[in-house]
Amino acid sequence: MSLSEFISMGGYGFYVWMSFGMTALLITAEVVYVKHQRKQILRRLQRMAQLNAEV
Amino acid sequence: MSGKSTMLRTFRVIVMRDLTLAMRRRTDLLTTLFFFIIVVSLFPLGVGTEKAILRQIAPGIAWVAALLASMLALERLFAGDFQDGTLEQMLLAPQPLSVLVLAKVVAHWLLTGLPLVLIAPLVGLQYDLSAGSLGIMMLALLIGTPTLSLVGAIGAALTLGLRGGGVLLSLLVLPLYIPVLIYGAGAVSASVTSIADTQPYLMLLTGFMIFALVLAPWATAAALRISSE
Amino acid sequence: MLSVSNITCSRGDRTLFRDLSFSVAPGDLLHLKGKNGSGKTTLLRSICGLFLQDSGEIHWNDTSIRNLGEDYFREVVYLGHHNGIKDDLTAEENLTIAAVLDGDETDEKQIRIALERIGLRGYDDLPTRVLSQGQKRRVALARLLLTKSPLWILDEPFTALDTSAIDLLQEIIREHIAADGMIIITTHQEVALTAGHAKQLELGN
Amino acid sequence: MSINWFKYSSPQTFYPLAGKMTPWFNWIAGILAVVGLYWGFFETPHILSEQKQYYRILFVHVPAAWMSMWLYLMMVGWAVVGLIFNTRLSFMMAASIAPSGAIFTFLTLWTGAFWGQTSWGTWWDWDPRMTSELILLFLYVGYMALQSAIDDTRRADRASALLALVGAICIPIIYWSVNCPDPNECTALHQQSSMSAVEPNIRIAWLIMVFSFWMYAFAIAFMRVRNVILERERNAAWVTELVGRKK
Repeated sequence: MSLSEFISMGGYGFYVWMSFGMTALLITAEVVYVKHQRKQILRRLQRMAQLNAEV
Repeated sequence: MSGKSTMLRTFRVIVMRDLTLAMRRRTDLLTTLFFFIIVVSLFPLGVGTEKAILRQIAPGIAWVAALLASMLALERLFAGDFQDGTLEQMLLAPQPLSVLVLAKVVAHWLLTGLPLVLIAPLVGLQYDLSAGSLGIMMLALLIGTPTLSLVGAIGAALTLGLRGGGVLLSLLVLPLYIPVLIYGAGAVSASVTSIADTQPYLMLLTGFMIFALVLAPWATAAALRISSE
Repeated sequence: MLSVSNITCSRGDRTLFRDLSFSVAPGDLLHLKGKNGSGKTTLLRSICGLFLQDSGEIHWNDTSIRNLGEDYFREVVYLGHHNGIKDDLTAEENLTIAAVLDGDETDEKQIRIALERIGLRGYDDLPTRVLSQGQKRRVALARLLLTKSPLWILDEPFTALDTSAIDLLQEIIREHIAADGMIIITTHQEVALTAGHAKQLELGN
Repeated sequence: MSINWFKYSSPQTFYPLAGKMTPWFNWIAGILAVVGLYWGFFETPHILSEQKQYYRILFVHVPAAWMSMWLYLMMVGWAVVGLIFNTRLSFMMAASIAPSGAIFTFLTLWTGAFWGQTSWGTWWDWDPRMTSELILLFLYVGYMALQSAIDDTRRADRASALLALVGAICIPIIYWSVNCPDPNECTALHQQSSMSAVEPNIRIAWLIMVFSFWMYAFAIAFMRVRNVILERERNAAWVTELVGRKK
C-alpha cells in the first residue's frame, strides 16, 4: 500500500482525513487547553499566595 | 381538617391567587398571546402565501410558535415570588411543595397555554386548514401545552434569579420539548389524510402529559429548594 | 424544643462558622449577634430548613428536621429580609393566603383585628403597592399575630420600622415569649424581656 | 485489603491520585490508538478493496458516538451520587466530564456528516441517530451553560446535576420520538444497525479504538478534575501549601 494510495484512500481521502484530522485536532486541542488552564490556575494561585504573604 | 382537604384548599388558593395577580396586570396576559399570533403571521410573509404550501407547513409553524410562546412566559412563573419573598414562604409552608408548584403551573397554563388553544382557529384561517385539522390542532394543543408548562417549570426553577435567565431557560428547556413538538405537529399533519390516524399521536401526547404531571412538580420543587438556598 | 449540635455552614468556599451548638427551649429568646457577613442569615436559614448545612444536626423535639419535613414547617415562622407579600394584593388577601399556606383556620375577623393592632386600620383593602416601606413591613409583622407556630425566626425585624412600630413589635415579642414561645432573632436593637430568659450567641471569630 | 472508597472521596486525597493515574491512562490510550489505527488501515486492505475505503471513518465515528452517550451517563451518575451523598468531589467529576462529552458529540456529528456524504450522498439527512446526537449536544451545552451561569458553585453543581438527571430521564423519550415520528408505522426502530454487517477485522479495529477513547476520556477527565479541584479548593490549606511547593 504505497503512500499515494494511502493518502488517496480509494478516492475518499478527503473525507477520511477530514474526519481523522478533526478528531486528532480536537483531542490535542483539549489536552493542550487543559494543561494551559492548569498553568494559569497555578500561576494565579501563586500570585495570590504572594499577595497574602505580603499583607 | 384532614390533610387531603387542606391540600386541596391550598391548591385552590394558590391558583386563585395567581389568577387574581394576573388579572391585576392584564397586559402581561396578552403578551404571550400576541407573540404567538405575530410569529404565526410572520411565516406566510416569509414563505409565500401559496395555499398548498401554507397548509403543509401549518402544523409545524403553529407548534413551534406555541413552544416559543409558552417558553417565553415561563420566566415570570417564579421570578415575581422569588423577588418579594413569597417563594420562601411557600418553601416553608407545611404543605408538600410539589402541590404548590403544581398549582402555580396550572395557573400559568390557564394564562398562557389555554389562550393558545383558543386562538388556534385564527391559525386555521390564515393557513387555510380544514375544519377537521383545526379541531385536531386545538385538541393536540390542549393536551400538549400542559406538558410544555410542566417541563418548562423545571427550567424556570433552575434558572431562578440568574442574569440572562431567559436565553438560558430556552437552551435548557427546548430540547426537552422535542417529543411534544414531534407528535403535536405529527397529529395535525396526520389529520389531513384521515382523522382516525391521529389517535395514536393524541394517545402519546396524553401519555407525555401524565408522565410530566407525575415527575415535573417533584423535580421543580427540588430545583426551587436548590435555587433559593 | 430546638437543639442544634455542631453545625458547620459554608457559602461558596468560605466557611462561615464551624461546630456551633446551642438549644432553644420554650420561653427562650436567642439573640444572634455578629458583624455583617458572619453567617447570621445563613444560620437562620439552615435552622428553618431552607439551607442545607455542610455537617451537624438540627433537632426539633429530638427528631431531625430533615425527617420531620413539612411537619417541622408547621412549627416555624420565618421572617427574612423580604416581606413575603405580593404588591398587587391587598393586605387582607396577603394575610389570608399566608394563613392558608400555614394551614391555619383564620377568618376575616381575626385578620382585621391583627391589621388593626398592627396599626393598619383602613389600609386593609388597598393593594400593598401603595403602602410605605414601613407599612409593608407591618403587614409582614401582622403574620406573627395570626400564626400559631411556636418557633419564630426573625431576621432583622426592626429594619424600616418607625418608633411606634418598634415598641409594638417589642410588645408582641414579649407576649410570645411569655406564652412559652421561642424566638431566634438577629437585630441591632436591644429587646427587653419581662418573662422568659434571653440568651446571646456571638457569631464570627 | 479492602479499598476504603471514602479515603479517596475528599478532593485533597483524590488530587494526587488523579495526578499519578493520568500518565498511565494517556499512555494506554496512545498505544491502543496506534494499534487500532494500524490494524484498521494496514491489516484490512484486501478486505476493503472491493468495499469503499471510507469505511475507515467508522474507526473514529463509532467510538466517538459511544463515548458521547457513555460520558453523559457517567456525568449523570456522578451528579446523582453528588445529590444523594452531598459530596463535592462527585460534582467536580461531573463538571469535568461534560466538556469531553460535548467534544465527542461534536466529533460524532462531524465524522457522521462526512460518513453521510460518502455513503448516502448528503452531509445531513435527519437520520434519527444523528438527530439524537444533535439533541445530546444541546443537552451538554445546556448543562455547561447552566453550570457557568450560576456564580455560587454549590448551587451551580446541584442545579446542573438536577438538569442532567431530568435530561437523562427524557433522553429515551426523545430518542424514541425522533426514531419513530409516525406511530402508525414505526419501522425506524427496527433499522438494522450497519455495524453488524461489517467485516470482523474492521470491527476489531474500532473496538480497540473504543477502548483507546475510553482511556483517553479517563485521562482528560482526571486532568480537568485536578484543575477544578485547584480552582474550588483555592482557600484550602493544602492548596496554598502545594502552590508554595510548586514555586
